[in-house]
Parts: sequence; structure tokens; C-alpha cells
Amino acid sequence: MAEAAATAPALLLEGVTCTFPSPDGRGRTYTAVQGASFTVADGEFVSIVGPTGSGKSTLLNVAAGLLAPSEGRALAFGEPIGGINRHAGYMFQADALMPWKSALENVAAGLEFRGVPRREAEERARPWLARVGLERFGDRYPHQLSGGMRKRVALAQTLIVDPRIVLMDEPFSALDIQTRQMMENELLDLWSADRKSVVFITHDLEEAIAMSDRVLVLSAGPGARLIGEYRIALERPRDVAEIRMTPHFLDLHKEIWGLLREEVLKGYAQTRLR
Amino acid sequence: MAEAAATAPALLLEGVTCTFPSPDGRGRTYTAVQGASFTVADGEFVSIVGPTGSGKSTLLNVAAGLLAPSEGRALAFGEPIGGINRHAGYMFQADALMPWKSALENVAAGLEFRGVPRREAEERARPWLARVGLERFGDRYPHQLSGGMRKRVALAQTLIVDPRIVLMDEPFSALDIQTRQMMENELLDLWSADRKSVVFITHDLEEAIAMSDRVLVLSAGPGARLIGEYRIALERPRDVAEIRMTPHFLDLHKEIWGLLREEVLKGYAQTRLR
Amino acid sequence: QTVEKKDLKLAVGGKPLLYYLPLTLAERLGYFKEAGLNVEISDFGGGAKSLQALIGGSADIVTGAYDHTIQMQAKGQPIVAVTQLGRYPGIVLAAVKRAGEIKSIKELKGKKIGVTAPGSSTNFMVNYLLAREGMKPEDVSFIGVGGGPSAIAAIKRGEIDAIANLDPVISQAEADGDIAVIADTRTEKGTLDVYGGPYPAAVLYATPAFIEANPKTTQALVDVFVKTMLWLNKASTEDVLKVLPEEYFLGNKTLYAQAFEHSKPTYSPDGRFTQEGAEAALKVLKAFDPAVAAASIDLSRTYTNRYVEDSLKRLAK
Amino acid sequence: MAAPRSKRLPGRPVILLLQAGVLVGFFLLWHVLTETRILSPFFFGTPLAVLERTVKDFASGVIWYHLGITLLETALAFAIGTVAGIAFGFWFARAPLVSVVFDPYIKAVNALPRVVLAPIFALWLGLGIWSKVALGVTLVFFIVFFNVYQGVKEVSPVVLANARMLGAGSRQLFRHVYLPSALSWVFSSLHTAVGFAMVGAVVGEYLGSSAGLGYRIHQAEGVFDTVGVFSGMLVLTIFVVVIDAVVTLIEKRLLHWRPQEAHTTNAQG
Amino acid sequence: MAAPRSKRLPGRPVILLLQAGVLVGFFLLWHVLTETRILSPFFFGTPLAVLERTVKDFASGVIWYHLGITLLETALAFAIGTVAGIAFGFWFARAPLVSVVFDPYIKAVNALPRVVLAPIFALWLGLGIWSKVALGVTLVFFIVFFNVYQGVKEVSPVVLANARMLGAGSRQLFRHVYLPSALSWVFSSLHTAVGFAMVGAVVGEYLGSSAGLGYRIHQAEGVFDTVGVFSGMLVLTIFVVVIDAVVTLIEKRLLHWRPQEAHTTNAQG
Ligand SMILES: Nc1ncnc2c1ncn2[C@@H]1O[C@H](COP(=O)(O)OP(=O)(O)OP(=O)(O)O)[C@@H](O)[C@H]1O
Ligand SMILES: Nc1ncnc2c1ncn2[C@@H]1O[C@H](COP(=O)(O)OP(=O)(O)OP(=O)(O)O)[C@@H](O)[C@H]1O
Ligand SMILES: [Mg+2]
Ligand SMILES: [Mg+2]
Repeated sequence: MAEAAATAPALLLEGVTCTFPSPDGRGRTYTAVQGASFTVADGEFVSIVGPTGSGKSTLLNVAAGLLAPSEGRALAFGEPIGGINRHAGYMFQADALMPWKSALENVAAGLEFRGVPRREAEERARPWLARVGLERFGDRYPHQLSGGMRKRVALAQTLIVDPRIVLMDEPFSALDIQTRQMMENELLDLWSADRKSVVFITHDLEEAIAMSDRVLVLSAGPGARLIGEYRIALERPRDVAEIRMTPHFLDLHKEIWGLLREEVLKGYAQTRLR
Repeated sequence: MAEAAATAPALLLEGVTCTFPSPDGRGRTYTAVQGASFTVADGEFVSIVGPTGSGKSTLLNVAAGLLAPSEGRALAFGEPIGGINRHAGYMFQADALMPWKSALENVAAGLEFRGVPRREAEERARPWLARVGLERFGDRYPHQLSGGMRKRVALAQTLIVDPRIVLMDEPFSALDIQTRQMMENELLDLWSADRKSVVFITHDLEEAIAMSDRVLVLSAGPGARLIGEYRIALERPRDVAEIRMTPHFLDLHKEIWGLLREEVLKGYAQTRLR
Repeated sequence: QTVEKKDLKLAVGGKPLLYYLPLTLAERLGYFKEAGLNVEISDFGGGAKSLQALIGGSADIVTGAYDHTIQMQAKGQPIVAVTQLGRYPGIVLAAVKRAGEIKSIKELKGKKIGVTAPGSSTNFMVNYLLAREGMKPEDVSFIGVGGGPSAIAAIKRGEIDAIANLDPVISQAEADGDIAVIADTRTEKGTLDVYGGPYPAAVLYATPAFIEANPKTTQALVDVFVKTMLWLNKASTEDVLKVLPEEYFLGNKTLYAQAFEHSKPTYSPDGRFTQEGAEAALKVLKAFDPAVAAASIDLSRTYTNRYVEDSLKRLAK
Repeated sequence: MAAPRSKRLPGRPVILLLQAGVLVGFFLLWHVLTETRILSPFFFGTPLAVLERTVKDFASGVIWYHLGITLLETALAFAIGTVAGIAFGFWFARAPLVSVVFDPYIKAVNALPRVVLAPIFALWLGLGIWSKVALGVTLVFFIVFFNVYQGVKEVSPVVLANARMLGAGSRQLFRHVYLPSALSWVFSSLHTAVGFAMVGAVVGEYLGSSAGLGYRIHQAEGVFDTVGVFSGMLVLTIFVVVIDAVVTLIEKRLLHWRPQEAHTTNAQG
Repeated sequence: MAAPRSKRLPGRPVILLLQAGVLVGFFLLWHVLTETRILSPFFFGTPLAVLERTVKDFASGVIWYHLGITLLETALAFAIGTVAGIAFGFWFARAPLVSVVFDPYIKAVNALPRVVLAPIFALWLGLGIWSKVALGVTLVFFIVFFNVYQGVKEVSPVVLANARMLGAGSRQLFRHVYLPSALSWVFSSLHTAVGFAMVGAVVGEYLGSSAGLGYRIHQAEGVFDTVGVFSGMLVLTIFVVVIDAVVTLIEKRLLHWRPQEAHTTNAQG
């Protein structure tokens, strides 16, 4: 078992199809993702890009064990994911902070849930808040924080518990470019320190390429499939700001961009009237 | 009066300072914005950029009449804004759709509030949904939509009522680049058709420059001030994708970027531990 | 004979109680209909509430305790009793066996006594007995236990040392062998022992205004009840059981029959009031109801035999 | 964004079976306890007798008249109390000064024992059904009122601000924002209120009336007819469950937009 | 994200003044109506007599013993009913099978008229305070239960999923997610429940007891002492308002995180 886990990929999705019941509970169903298969090796950094509404978050929900796929199977370290994926941390796309906890308490929550005494948990949460640039905002409640601040609290909250698999759904989209680059570098630092497996969703293709070992491209929905897979052979460690100027980067960007653009236009044409 | 309105700027903020009570209701207060003054002329497209948490949304709330400033005054078309700013439409940064209404009903809501019969409102909402690429998703409730879809519904919801002033808080940050560009062009089309006044918050400096007549730069908080104002003298009509390659654009970008970068680093240094 | 008011609202506080048996009999024997009256009987949670319904004007007539007429005169809300249904109160004071031996009133000192409700006639009866022995109400503690199953529950749990209550509670408890009677006002002897004279119990009363405005209706009502009393006087237990609605003895028929036989002497044979009875009641109330004690009561305005006499003249032929 | 139920519920027939099982178990327990005299049949009746009586009452038809009256009172109390509770709840939530000033009095009135008020209701409303309705209303009103009041205050500030920016006036805010947002609060209170409406009606009848289930129960209690008392309560409860089912149905229809744990079709998980 | 109150509330002294005004107005109205015999003093007493009696009762001290008993019963009923309601509410909300199966029975029991149950409580729990507490509990429990049940179901699915992903077990979910999220529901129900706890206690005393405010009210009613009845109710309501103020205080402390309409300091708007 332990051996299997050692060789098994951190995440394995096989033929995953997600069909949602229609809004009114009966009638037509909506298939968001169709037969998606991919693996994330232990210690690998994988990004998923794709048009809006294609099913990226849905795939992440499956990987997190929050959503059971209609078809196909999902494994984490070789074990089927039934219920919550205990190996994973998940930074949600939507606001998911507990509104009744202050920023500091929100960051400390994961530790508390793991049995760390409250005091200690908060002590350990403090440097994390500082890391995301919010050390002076520990006593604020979520509704007293700006959109970008909430995202950063969520980032610290997810990473503090040191999950083996990190699932991130557009973590940096609410940040300005500079803060964003700092956070990206911070994340890469952390990642390279102990090689977590990361699944990273973003709309920023440059970000995806700059951060990842591999970029997966999802087609437009309905019935979105994985239509592209690009290995990013840029040397590490990387500085996300500098790497964008390298020729290899630009080539990759152009290639993926072309595919993506086509997909979006296709999807858009499908749903658009005029 | 009518004359005053004709010559008065669409929005005028003068010495606006916003101080929030501290989280626990007593003790230290937090001044988000300090002495901000700016105008938005009738028909002008103004962007505000600034580090995360600096106070951009706060300024927009003041302009919308949702937040009374601690000091200073805010006028819309020469009249002080007391209560809701009736001339303005506001696309919020956070999810603000009514969860009990379907996408179509959400878009139609503004018309219904203005007394348009339900049927007709929904008929008129349909092309708007199509415009944002969601015509097949009219019967979905917000929680059944992806993050980017919700944003697009909100966009249609705000624009359908044809406000004279449009306030937009990071409207496109949850969209992929292609969809984003389409939406940007859509917005510019609409804007040029009847020259609304637009206040546009974004973290994407390129977007800010590509869209605006003027870009305002907010310093890092606390006590954020307006530290820069750039007139964007690019010819119109513009195509947001193409304009990014022009030399004037690149110059402007470099200039504002430099200022912004410095600001962010300063703000970050202030709040960061190590 | 035409009456002024055909549709009447009659209020009663506990219709199935044996105390008000004549009312049910009158209804079941069809005497109201015979007299051309359409009487709607509303049943209340207690005598006080039916009285309030009368004062408030939602009821026209009430079958309730004679005490009320005195108490209301003291309150400046005159009401008049027009016929008597019960001549003995029917209240029994008994010791609860589980709680130990109590034989005399004196032994009640410091004990817990269950009464139907604080301030009710059962409470006054005990107060009166205590006073005769030179004791004060404060020497015992009273607990309201109600007049239904809750009273039985209190006895069975031995929570009270003695109980002052009415039938069918008493008969039920006697049948179960749970109590020993100390004073029994279901009989002439017992009533005389306790009160020193007859003590009017259930009566039919109304406001003077109603009686004045509807003399014929009043007469018709009194006719009905006098006729009922006369019938009851002659009837056997079986006759009565036959007339009563089945629901009344669904609980336990033999018990009901027993309780009825115990209570039979309490019913007035002819509906007449006596002055000594009224005086006995006044004496008791004066001792314990501060409002009555403070007022000067004109007993002649609390009851009238006029209608009864008239009825008897016609009916007792 | 999506949490699957840890265990899927079994199908409808299984649930009905389980419910029936609980019922049968309850009656069995009752039967055994009274048979063995652990519970005295004098106080608790026996289930067989109670069922028999109930069936007989329905068969002979005597119960319908009383049931009809009680149901009418219940329905009226429920309707009036609910409408008043919703109206006042919204009014108070939207008029902070009124709410702050009257708050202690509302709470005080809520604490008045209704039993004591019964004569006053009888005085004002007569002995007919209205005094019973009034009693029910005083129970229902407060339950609904407090929940609506709280429900309105819980409206998401962002959604509210959005609607206001879209030009909603106070009427439209009510219809399009406050009401739908507070609906789950309203329905939560209605589930309690249905029961209390019936309690009000029955207690009113019990305290003074000439018809209705409460009247029948009172009569039965007066002659120690425990079986009759329990039979009356059985009929009561059956009908309250029916009324509540109607409320639930309406709730499901009105709250169908509610975000539920997301799930896919045919998920094996 | 921010909606300023349309009108700012006046300061605390003004509000207290207004509240006192309402009270005085109420007593004045009562006085005038009874003086002019529009309301009969027999049913409504007169305010002066009621106040005088109340003051006298407190001065002579007789009331304290009865009040103490009633308050004890109220507090116990409130505490037990609330804890049970919260516990069962959570349990039902988290155990869908249990909730689905027992749902109709819970609603049925809620509809039982408590007055009829009084003898059974007296039988089981005696005539002491516990039978009154039981009556109060049966009222409080359901109000709290239904609100907690609904409150738990209203927990934001995203926040819930987030906590689960952070490794919260079912205990921690309870403490860190369900409980805080449902708190406003709980408090909403508590405001109703306080009143009903007192109603339960008083009605219980009214139906059979040897002490307590309900006992005194019943006693006064027995001798048609309306002033005594109203004086008893007055004392009741005063104390319920006090208890409720305590609940509100706790509520404010526990729910201080609640997003309110954003406002700035010293805003002139
Ligand atoms: N609970 C649900 N019920 C029905 N449909 C749903 C549900 N959740 C998601 N969907 C649908 O599934 C599709 C994919 O949604 P998803 O959230 O995975 O998109 P996404 O790729 O994350 O988009 P974005 O980039 O905008 O966040 C969308 O069309 C959405 O409407
Ligand atoms: N209601 C409030 N109470 C206290 N502080 C607040 C409140 N609202 C905002 N703030 C503070 O004001 C500052 C500015 O917030 P604002 O939301 O305007 O930032 P922003 O520029 O929009 O940031 P972002 O780009 O992250 O959205 C932040 O530090 C925030 O914590
Ligand atoms: Mg998404
Ligand atoms: Mg913002």
C-alpha cells in the first residue's frame, strides 16, 4: 500500500464526465465535462486553462472529492477518492472564508481542526498572514477586507496546513500585477521547498506557463474535453517576472494561445446569438 | 438646473476621506482613503488602478452613494449624492446577483424595478444575455453558473438599465483573455454609442490604458491618495487587442507601471513582516 | 306562550361534572326545545370563566355556583340566581391514605391540601373548617390540583396529604381505595355539620338587566329546570344513565353510576332557595373573601324564588 | 462549492416504511406499557381502545363537525397570524426607530399567558370561533414575527446594495429582495406556527366553547374518559401533519432556487 | 457592499424617552378607557389600582417568593428547552435519514395542546416545579428546534466545503461552521422562546400548583380580583423583558462579526 502510494500519481482522473441535473430538477441535463483523463504526478505543478464556464472548477471539485463524477473515477495516491480528499488543500474560486472568524482565526482554522491548541495555531498563523502582506489586518472580519485581501487570506488558509496536493482556483485574479507576482513567487518558493503537487486554474496563460511543469487546455463546454497538454521545460527555479521574456516561453505562449483562442471563439459562437 | 447639469461633470469627488471604525467597534480607526479629489466628465471613460486593498472599491462606493465619506463631498451632475446615486449603475466586485432569480430574471430585474412589465423585461433581457454569451443559460440560478458566467450576468444586469454613469469594479478579472477582450470591445462599443461616463477599476494596467480616456493611480493604503493621473490620447475607436502594440501605448504603460510598481512595493513593505 | 329571546347562550364551567348534571339532563330530555328555546351551551374551563362570559355579555345565562352572586354584588356587578339546581355543595374533604392517617381537621396542621383551584369553593370549604377549629388558612398549604385526572394523579403520587374535591374525582379515588373521607357535603348531614345549614350549590343565574328585559324567557328557563329537578327527584339511576350521552360514562360506567348515587342527595328537589342557605353562604364568604367582607350584601337581591314558585304552581300538579 | 451528501437517502418507499415502523413501534410500546400496567391505563388509555374509538368516531361521523370547526379556527389563526407576523416583521425590520422603541413591548406581550387572556378575548370576540382564533393568532404571530424580523436583517448587504443600485424602490426591495431572502426564515417559523395555531384553537375550545376538538377533549377529560382524550389528540395530530405537508409543498416550490449540495446525475459516489 | 441607513437612529436617551412615552401613553389610554367605562374595570382593572397593588406587593415582599419560583421554572424551561432544541436541531439537520423519518412525528407532537398534557406531566413529575418546567420545555423546544434545523441547512455550501477541505471533522464542523452560522437563527428563536418559557411556567402554575405567579393570578381570578390578575401579568412582563435583554446582550456579543451596513466615522450623510 505504502509502496503503491509512493509510485502512484498524486491525482489520477480517468474518463471523468460530470453531468448536472437541469435547473428545474427535471428535463434536460447539462454535461459540463466529458471524459476528462489526466494525472498529476507527485510533486508536479499542473495548470489548467480553458474558456470561462468550460468546467475547470468542476474538475477541481472532483479532485477535491466534493463532487462525485457521473462517470469515470478519481484517485488520489492510488486510492479512490470517496468523500473529501484528505490529501488535498483547496483554495476556492468564490469567497469561502468563514465570515464569523477574523482573518487571523481564518488562517489558524486548519491547524485548529487538526488539534493544534488555539493559541499556538494563532501564533503559527501570524507569520502566514505576514507572508501574504496582511499582518496588520489579522483582527478584521472578512467583510471588512477588500476583495484582494480576502483572496490572500484564503491563500494563507489553504497553505498553512501543508497539504500534499494543492488545488487552486484562480487564486490571484483579484490581485494587482505586482502583488500577484510576489504571491506567485511565494508559491513557487513554497512548492520547490517540499514539492507538493499543485493543480492550478488560471485565466492568465502567462501565469500558467510561468508557474507550471505542465499546462492542460480544456475545450469549451458543454461536454468540455481536455484538448491539449503542454510540457513546460523551462528551468527552475524561475522568477515569474523574468521568465516571461525568454524565447522558449514566448513560443509556448504562442502555441497554447492559438489553441485556446480557437476554442473560446468556438464556444462563444455556440452560445452567442448575433 | 438643467444647464448646471449639462456643464457639471458626471462625477465630482472633492477631498474625500473614508475612515472606518475599527473591527471591534471601538479603539483604532482605519483610514482607507485620504483626501481624494477627482472628476469624471460627462461621457468620459476613467480607470482607477492601485494596489490591492488601497481603497478603489471604497471610492466607487462613495460615487455610488452607498457610503458616506467621513470628510469631503461627492457630487453627481452637480448635485450632492445623498443616498443612492440615481444616475449610476454599479457592477460590484463581489457576487451580487440575487440568488433566487435565474440568470434571465437577474438581468431583467433592473427593468422590472423601473416598471417594465415582467414579460417585456425578460424579452428585452434575452438579447443582453446573448451579448455576454449566455443565451443558453437564462434559466440557471447563480449557484449553477461558473464564476466567469456570474460576472457576465452581472455585467448585463448593470448595463441593461442604461445608466448615465457606469461604475465597474474589476468586471473582467474572472474571464479568460479572449472572452475578456470580447467583453471589453462590447463595452467600448456600447460606450461610444451613447457616451456614458464610466469609472472602471482594474488590476490589468493594459486593460486600463486600452479602454480609458484617463487613468488614475491610487497609492497604497492606509490613507491612500491619488498620486497620478494620465490622459490617454489614443485615437478612438479602439480595438483593445490591437492597440496594445502601438508605441504610445507602450510608453504610457511603462510610465504608469513604474509609478504603480513603486507604490505596491512601498505598501507591501509597510504591511509585511520579513 | 312566546318568549322575548329564543336563541340563548348558556355558559357552564365543566358541563360533564355531576355538579351540573341537571343541565345536561334538561338538554337531553329536550325540555329546552319543548319550551321553545334554542339554547347553545358553551363549556368553560371553570366557573370563574363562565361567570366572566356572562358579565362580558357573551353569555346570557349561566349555571354556576351561588357564591358568585354574592361575590359579584360585592364587586358592584349584580347578578341574580333564579333557580337552584344543587342544595348541598358536594365537596368532600378526604385524607390521602398514602400520606398517612388523618382523622380530624386539627391534624391537618402543616399539611398539604389539594383543592380544585386556589380561591375556589373547595378552598373556602377547607378554610371554613379550619376556622371552626380555630386554625388559619396559613396553617396548611393549599395546592391547586384541578378537578380532573390531575387530581387523581396528585393523589396517586402522594403529593398531597388531603384533598378537597368534587365528584367524580372523589368517587374514583374512593373506588381505588386511596382516600378516607373526613367531611362530606354530599349529604344533608354532612352539609349541616360543615356549614350549619344548607348551602346552595349550582344555581341558574343571569344579570338583573337580562331578567328585566326577558321575564318570559326567564320564566321559561326556570320552568325547564324545575321540570328537570322534579324529574330527577323521581328518577332511578338507570333512568338517568339512559338519558345521558354515552360519552359521559365511556371512561367507566360503574364509576359514573356510583358517583351519581353519591351525589343524588345534593340535587335540589324543587329548585327553591332558602334564606338560611343564602346566609350560610354569605357567612363563609365573609370569612375569606376580602371583597365580600368589606361590602354590605343584600341577600334578597342575590336570588329570587318568584319564578320557581310560579313554575311549581303550574308544574307540580 | 459542492458537498455531496455523505450518504444518499434511501428511496421514498423505504422511508414510508420506516415512518410506518416508527408509528407501529410507538403504538406497540404504548400497548406493552399499558398492558403490563407500567403506565396506568387510567392516565394513558390503551392504544387499541384509542384507535377503535377514533375509527368509530369517524365512522359515525360525529367527529366531522367538531373537526371542521377546529380546522377552520386553526386555518384562520394560522393565516391571520402569519400575515400579521410577516407584515409587522417587515415593517419593524425596515423602520429601525419603531423597532427599537417597541421592541421591549413586543417581547412583553409575547410573555403574557394566553390562558389568562381567554376571558378578555371572549369578552371582545364572543364565544364563537373568533375568540379561539384570537388565541391562536397570539401564538402564531410572535413566532412568525421574530423570524421575519431576523430574516430581513440577514439579507446579504451586497445583494441589497445591488438591487438598490438597479433602481429598486422600497416596494420592489420588499418583493424582490427582502421577501425572497427571508422566505426560508418565514417557512421555518411556519412549521412551528402550524402546530401552535392548532394548539391555540384547541386550548381556546378547551377553555370555553360549545364545539370543536378541544371541547370534545374537555368533555372527555371531565368524565375521566382518557381514551376519548387521546383519541381527540390523535385526530389533531393527524390533521396537523396534513397541514404541515401542504406548507412543505409550498416551501419546496418557492425555495427551489436554493443552492443545494451540488451533485451530478448517476453519481456512484 | 455598503448601504448607509437611510436615517440615523437618535441617541440612547431619546429612545429611552420614546419608550417611556409609549408606556405612559399606554397607561393613560388604559386609564381613560376604564374611567369612561368604555372598558369595564371589572375585566380590565384600572391602571392606578394595578400599579398600586404591584408596588404594595413588592414593598410587602410577598411577591418575591412567588416570583422566584416562576423565574426558576422559566429559567429551567428555557435552558432545557433551548439546549434540547439546539441538540436535536443539529442532530436532525446532520442526519437526513433520521430527520426524514421523524419529521411528521415532530410536527405532530408540536401540535399537541399542552394544557391537555398537564395531568400527565403532573403524574410523572409531581406538582412541584418540574411539571411546570416540562410544560415550558415543550413550548420552547419546538421553537428552537425548527429554527436550528433550518439554520443548519442554510449554512453556505462554499464555506462548509472550505472547512471540510481544511480538515474539519464533524465535531469541528459543528463548532466552527454550523453553530456560528446558525447562531442568528438560534437567537431569533430565543427571543420567542423566552416569552414561551414564561408562558409555560405560568400556565403550569395556573393549572395546578401551590406557588408562583401563575398560582397568584389564578387565585386572584378565583375571587374575581382583576387588579390582582393584571398586577401579576405586569410583574411577569417586566421580568420577561429583563431576561430578554440578557439574551440580546449575549446575542450582540456572539454575533459581533456580522456584516453590517458599512459606514464611516463622522459621516455627515
Ligand atoms: N451545481 C451546478 N448545477 C448545474 N450546472 C452547474 C453546476 N455547477 C456548474 N455548472 C455548470 O457547469 C459548467 C462548468 O462550470 P465551472 O464552474 O466548472 O466552470 P469554470 O471552468 O470554472 O468557469 P470559470 O472560469 O468561469 O470559473 C458551467 O456551464 C456551469 O453552468
Ligand atoms: N466595512 C469596512 N470596515 C473596515 N474596513 C474596511 C471596510 N471596507 C473596506 N475596508 C478597508 O478599506 C481598505 C480599502 O478597501 P477596498 O475594498 O476599497 O480596497 P480595494 O482597493 O478595492 O482593493 P481590492 O483591489 O483588493 O479590491 C482595506 O484596507 C479594507 O480593509
Ligand atoms: Mg471556475
Ligand atoms: Mg475592491
